[in-house]
Amino acid sequence: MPNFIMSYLNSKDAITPGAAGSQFWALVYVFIIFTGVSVAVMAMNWLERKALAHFQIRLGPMRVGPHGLLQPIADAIKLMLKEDIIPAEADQFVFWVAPLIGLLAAFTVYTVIPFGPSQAVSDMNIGILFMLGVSSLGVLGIVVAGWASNSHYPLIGALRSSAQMVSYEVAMGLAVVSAILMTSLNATGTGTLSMIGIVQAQQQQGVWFIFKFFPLGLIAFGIFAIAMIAETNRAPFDMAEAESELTAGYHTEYSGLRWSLFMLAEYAAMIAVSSIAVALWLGGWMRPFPNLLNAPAWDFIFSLFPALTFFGLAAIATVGVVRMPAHSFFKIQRIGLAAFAALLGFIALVLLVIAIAGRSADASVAARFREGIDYVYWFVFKVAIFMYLFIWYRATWPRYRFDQLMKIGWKVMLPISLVVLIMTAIVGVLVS
Amino acid sequence: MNPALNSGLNSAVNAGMAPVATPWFFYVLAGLAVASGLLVITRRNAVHSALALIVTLLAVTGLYLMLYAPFVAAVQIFVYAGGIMLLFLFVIMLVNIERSSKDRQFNRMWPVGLAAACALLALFVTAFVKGKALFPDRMISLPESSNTQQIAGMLYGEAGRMGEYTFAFEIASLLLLVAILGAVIMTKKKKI
Amino acid sequence: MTDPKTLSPLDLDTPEKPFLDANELVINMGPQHPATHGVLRVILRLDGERVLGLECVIGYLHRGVEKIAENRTYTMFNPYVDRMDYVAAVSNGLGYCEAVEKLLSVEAPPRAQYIRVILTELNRMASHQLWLGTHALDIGAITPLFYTFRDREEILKIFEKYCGARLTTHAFRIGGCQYETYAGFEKEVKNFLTFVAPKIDEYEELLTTNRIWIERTRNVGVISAADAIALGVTGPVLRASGVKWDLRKAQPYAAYSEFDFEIPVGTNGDTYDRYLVRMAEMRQSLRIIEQAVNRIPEGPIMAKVPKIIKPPVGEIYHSIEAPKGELGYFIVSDGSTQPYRLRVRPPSFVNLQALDTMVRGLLVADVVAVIGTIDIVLGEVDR
Amino acid sequence: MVPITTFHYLVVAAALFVLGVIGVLTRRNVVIVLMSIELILNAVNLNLVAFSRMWGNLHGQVFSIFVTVDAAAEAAVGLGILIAFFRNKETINVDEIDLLKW
Repeated sequence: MPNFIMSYLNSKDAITPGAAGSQFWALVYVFIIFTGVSVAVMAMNWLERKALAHFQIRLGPMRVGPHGLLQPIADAIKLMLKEDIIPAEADQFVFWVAPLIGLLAAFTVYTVIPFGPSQAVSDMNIGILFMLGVSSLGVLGIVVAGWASNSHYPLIGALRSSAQMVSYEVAMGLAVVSAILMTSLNATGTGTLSMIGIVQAQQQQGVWFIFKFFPLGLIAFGIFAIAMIAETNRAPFDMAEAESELTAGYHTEYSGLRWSLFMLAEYAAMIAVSSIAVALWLGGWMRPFPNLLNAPAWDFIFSLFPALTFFGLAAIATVGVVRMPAHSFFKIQRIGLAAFAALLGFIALVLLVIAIAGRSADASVAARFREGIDYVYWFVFKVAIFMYLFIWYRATWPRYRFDQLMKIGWKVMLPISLVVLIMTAIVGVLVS
Repeated sequence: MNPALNSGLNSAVNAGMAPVATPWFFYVLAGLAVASGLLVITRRNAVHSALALIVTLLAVTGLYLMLYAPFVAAVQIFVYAGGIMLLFLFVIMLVNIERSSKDRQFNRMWPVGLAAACALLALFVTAFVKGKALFPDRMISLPESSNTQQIAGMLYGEAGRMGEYTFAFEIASLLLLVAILGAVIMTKKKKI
Repeated sequence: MTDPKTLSPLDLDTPEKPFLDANELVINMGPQHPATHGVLRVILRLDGERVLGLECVIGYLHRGVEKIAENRTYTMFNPYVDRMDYVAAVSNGLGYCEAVEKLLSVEAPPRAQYIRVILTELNRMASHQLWLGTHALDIGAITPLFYTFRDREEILKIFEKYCGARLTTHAFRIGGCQYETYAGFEKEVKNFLTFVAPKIDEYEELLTTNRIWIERTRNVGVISAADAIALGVTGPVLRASGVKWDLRKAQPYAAYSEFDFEIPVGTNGDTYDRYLVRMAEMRQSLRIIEQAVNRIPEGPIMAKVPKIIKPPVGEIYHSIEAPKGELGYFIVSDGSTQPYRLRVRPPSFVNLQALDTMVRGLLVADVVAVIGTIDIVLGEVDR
Repeated sequence: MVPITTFHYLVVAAALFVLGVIGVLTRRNVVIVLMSIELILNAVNLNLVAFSRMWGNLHGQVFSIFVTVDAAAEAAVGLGILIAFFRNKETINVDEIDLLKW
């Protein structure tokens, strides 16, 4: 095999392809992440509709595929086939380019998300700054979309959402800075902005930053968790697309594929900000209790989790197969769901085999593969919790009014995050 | 990608720096920057100009990364592309651009302005042609991984010592404060 | 900055000042807008997001109900009234039937009156539930809608079993009721009472102490008692301003004088108080229904009414407390089989004119909340 | 391929600078004039960072951060003036801003 493929695989130290300079593997990672995120967005779409439906005592999509599993695909096809409408008075070029800006910003962020110590496209020295900066570019897409539609509601929606995102970025940034301050509590006293470095700092200090300097870390995390909902324009801060006030906000005039690009960008941004929260406060790729339960046996037990999760999903699907009414109408659905269950079971089996084959802690390929899967699994697991919370919030809470939102951002979150930042610095100096 | 280049990249890794500086990237980014810079000053519609300017800024960000200045690049994205351009777009939406885009776009003195700019260009060209020999033809690789820490050291000082630029940095923050206050006061609606 | 409270009658055609100077803009909300509950069109004049004033443009659902009445006999017109406030059709029917009965000087037998009370109160529940769901949806809480619709379904099932229709029931006739209750009616109503009481707590759990809900509704759309009376506002909107005025107590009709219930009143007259008043009213309705079901007398359900209704020459105004406020019928009879003139005083229409007073100086988002809290039904506003 | 030297960066920066100057001198729309100023500042920044690389120290980069701060302040004040001006004169053309007082 060519050198440029193998040299990265053969290198012994865990390093990201970007840092190793392997452009081939960087591209491979980019493709994997792109597909992964697209699939995650589709799954999230299905999950949101299903979970929201069950919150609201209804069933949600049930027709397209068993339990509506194929609904996102059907939706995607529908949206792609829809007529592409550009309003007559709209600025054609800008209207066309606006969704792409949002999408690009949302996806570019993924280059520095640390799924594992070497499971990221690149480990930038300025990782967190890059993430926050690029994700703040997404607002340009929204503003420009609202303007290009040449209509009142989209413009108001765009101005609202950009004002909202800009003001919450301040509190968000301060919360992030207090987490970065915590990374500097090491021997040399220099912190890091690298995403991987931040997670490794938590590893070295033996504590997730959410529990560091209790309750300072928790408060900073809370501020970030609130600000990230506002950043992604989700309920209860979904002023930009407040249906009852602005019909659909900045994307009122959009339809079809372009609209779906906005949705894709929104969900991708949700996953991205959740990843920041996970990496900064929840220990990133680390499994629970890495220093309390650190025997190799525990390593092995926790490495079974990915397989168990998929076994659980397969079991749920199997229950679905069994409970499906015994009517010939449901025959195809039953076969489909059974096949899906089998697929999940197969994945679980593969994961189980990998977990068992790679249980030794040496640097064999299987062991490295097992480790990689563990890292990605725990990271995705933590992000998935946030995704569920996003849905939960939406089902439970009414919407804030715009001025109240601004008031919270500037008069509550900003002072608290400043105080937390200062307190963190003081406590950090006193401790070290 | 040829193996020779790749081995060069690998040696770059060993030297402890990332191999971002390939000529290809430079030409693409530089071309993008200049082309969209041209669009900025020629577009009729201010929003188009702003979008072109964003492209220029991002291309220049890429050039910064090639120059081993990741922190400046991050600041460029954060402050310029994210902040200042958003401000520009806000203002463009507030002022009535439809009328101004139908107006005459260039002022009456445009030939003079163009001539002056051409003179400036000529000056640059002369300076570059005559003085090319004066530029040392070297590119020193800066340590990228500690770039942020070093800049922080210069701005804030380190190990109990004031940084070289700490005072200037504080003055700059004062300048920003004054600018914010000025902007707020100027744009505040007057009580009627 | 102009104080919106002092603004003269609106000139909504063009903003007086250039766009940027005061950020004044005129926008059109509806008639196709998700938050205007049908086809209400609201022209808003805004200063940024602050409302300087608004004008309601109505009539998109006008069907000329009052004119139709002049060409129908009294009996024939009865089903038409259901189509006005279609979420509280039973109340409409009750008001109309009682007005004609008053004109004829007949009185429905006690059993019929009890059935009327039970159905009307059930209908009040259904109306309030629908209001709660849509109002919460307007403010962004999407879940209560489905809870209320689930429980409203039980009421509609009872209606369907009683008279065959779910929404436009046409349950009552002039002189009493057409149908005797079906077997097991009392039991089903009682079952419903035990079913729905915890559900109301469930709605309240989601909203009453919810911080966002309180912030969105408290001190929003305040209308003082004096203003409310001056504008002719009635129903829960009036009571939330602290005026204890309920026609069921003030001038009892049907069998209401025989029941023990309270009139919930608010203090501030804001959106939150209106919400609390309506929630309390739902509980009072349960009380009334329980008493009525337990004490329902035996006997005929129809008074002696001539086949062809020909009221004597004269005029009558009769009003009842519909879920949304005072629903009045003014009928002028020229002695023929058809009303000479019939005029409806619909609560939604009258309450809607308080909208302008309520929203001045608030934000656009509040307009939506206030439209929701007035609880309008466009079928009744436009008739 | 020719290796990229400081000179290359200087040429790009000079091109951006001249474009900015043309924009400032010829356009009527104040917003675009302000944007051209941003172009000029960016050209300067690029030069500074390129020189920083050439000399192998970070002073140029630090200086470019100061320039960025300056650009932010300039944009805020400039756009503030623009809005105040637009409110009074309802125009955003520079050649109509020819009175000291109105």
